[in-house]
Amino acid sequence: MNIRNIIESILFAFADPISPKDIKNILNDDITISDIRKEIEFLMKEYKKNNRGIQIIRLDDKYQMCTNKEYESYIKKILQPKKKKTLTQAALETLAIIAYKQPITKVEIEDIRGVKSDKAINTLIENNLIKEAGRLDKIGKPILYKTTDEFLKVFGLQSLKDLPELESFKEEEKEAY
Amino acid sequence: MNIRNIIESILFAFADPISPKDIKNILNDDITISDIRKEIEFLMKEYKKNNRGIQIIRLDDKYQMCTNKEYESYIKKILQPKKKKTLTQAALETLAIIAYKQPITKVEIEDIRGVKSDKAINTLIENNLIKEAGRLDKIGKPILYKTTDEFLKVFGLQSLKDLPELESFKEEEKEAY
Amino acid sequence: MKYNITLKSYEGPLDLLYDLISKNKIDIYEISIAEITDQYINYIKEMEKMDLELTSEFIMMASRLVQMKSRYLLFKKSEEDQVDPRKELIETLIVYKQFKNASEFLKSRQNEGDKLFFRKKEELFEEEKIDLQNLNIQMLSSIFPTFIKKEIKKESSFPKVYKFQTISLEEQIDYVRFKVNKEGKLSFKELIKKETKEEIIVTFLSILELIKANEITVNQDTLFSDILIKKVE
Repeated sequence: MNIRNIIESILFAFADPISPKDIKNILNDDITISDIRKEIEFLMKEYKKNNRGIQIIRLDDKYQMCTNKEYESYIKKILQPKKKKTLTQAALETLAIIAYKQPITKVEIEDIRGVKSDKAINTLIENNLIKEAGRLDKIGKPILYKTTDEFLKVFGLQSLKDLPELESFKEEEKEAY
Repeated sequence: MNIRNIIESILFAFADPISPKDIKNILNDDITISDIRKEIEFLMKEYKKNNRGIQIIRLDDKYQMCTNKEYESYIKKILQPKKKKTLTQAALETLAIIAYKQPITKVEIEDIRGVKSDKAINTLIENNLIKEAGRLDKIGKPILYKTTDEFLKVFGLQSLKDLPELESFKEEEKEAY
Repeated sequence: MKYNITLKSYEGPLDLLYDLISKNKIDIYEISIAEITDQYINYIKEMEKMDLELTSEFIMMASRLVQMKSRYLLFKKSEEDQVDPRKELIETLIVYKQFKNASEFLKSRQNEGDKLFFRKKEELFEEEKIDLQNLNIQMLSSIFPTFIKKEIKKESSFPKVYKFQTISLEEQIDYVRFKVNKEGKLSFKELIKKETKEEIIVTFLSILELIKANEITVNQDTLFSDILIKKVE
């Protein structure tokens, strides 16, 4: 086991920007924050030197693993962007989840949807349908989202209590497994 | 630009199992499918050799990038633990039959188990462990079932060939596991 | 032979038979049809008493066993062209046992995949100028595939600890504007809810902004007395 490799796997799995401080909390080790930073910078350089398909970028004091920008044209081919004039299915799904489960973090939304939802969340914020509702006190201090008054207006609701009951479904879960 | 690095970035971004054939379509290049496979196998070995935080696993004829399982204990701290799936004995029996005898119809499964297996089959489909594999060309056109990539992933298998010989289960060795 | 099995539920008649055989440590090939039939029938009688679900499959197997038992009485091993009446059952049981063992193998590995963590797929889409006109609430409540509904019904899995965001100036301006429009006039104190230092400062700044925008006027009788806010008509 090697700290650098563990950090690499954390960056990969976390997928969002993460600070050396948060990584230290995960490692729970004698390693200092500045050593963690050094390890990440080492990885960054190594990826860059070999022009690897993956790169690590720095955002403020956080780090994130992402694809190498140079290969963007290929990536776009697999993840085909869709153009839409109304809210996409993705944005609507995300909005529905926030409406019913607010306040809720991005990670929770993504766990339900099974895909990264940054873009959908940004669209909803830009259109003033959702907003931040504080932060959760855990690693990464994730932002909580809730719907706005504008949301109520657009959907013709007086309050969140007016949201329709979710169509009931059979509770077969006990037998399901 | 280097094909291997582009493949690495595709594996990273795609995030689902992807076949060398699909990668070829993206690359749109003169490279052959078997060369793509070689490049991926090279990357696999390289990650493994250095015990990196990331690894590439093979699922049948597809590949997917994921974390090194050695670092599970760290990753668990940041990501929500996966919902433990505990399949019932009925579902496990049905799954074992499908795994070894695929493609297979419901009636054939029920002949082996001696009981109705609709519920077990549904559970397995809901959990994406089996799927339809066409229909048998006989009266009633019964559905054939086979296992999915997710099945391989959940049970830590590279391909169906990794399943122990069915013959080996003839022995009275329940304690072996 | 005495048997003593705790009344558990079986997946089916084969599961029960298999269990009876292994409990008695009998070689499948040497099943005593008479014994196993008695035990089987005793067992399903117990099941009936205990109100356990007794499906038609269990009952069918019972009659199959009884039939086999009577045929076995007439069966003579010496006569070569006679097929052992047990043969079919034995073969079925052997196949079943193989898969049952295979299912034990799968069971031992069913959390193998949990050790690996995968990334979630990125979602790429471009939205042009969005028209919010055609949205309605049915679109939201109907959008959930069943699995999402299940998720939503469940309680959120970790306790929520909130750190409340500081009140933003924009929000507070909206709030003051809303109150003034509604009441026509009101006092500063009526705008303060939690009486935190932060709230008071932000509210005061909001008032300054609204004065600047010529939306309200303010009056204060004496120093440190309450401020009266009026809407500019």
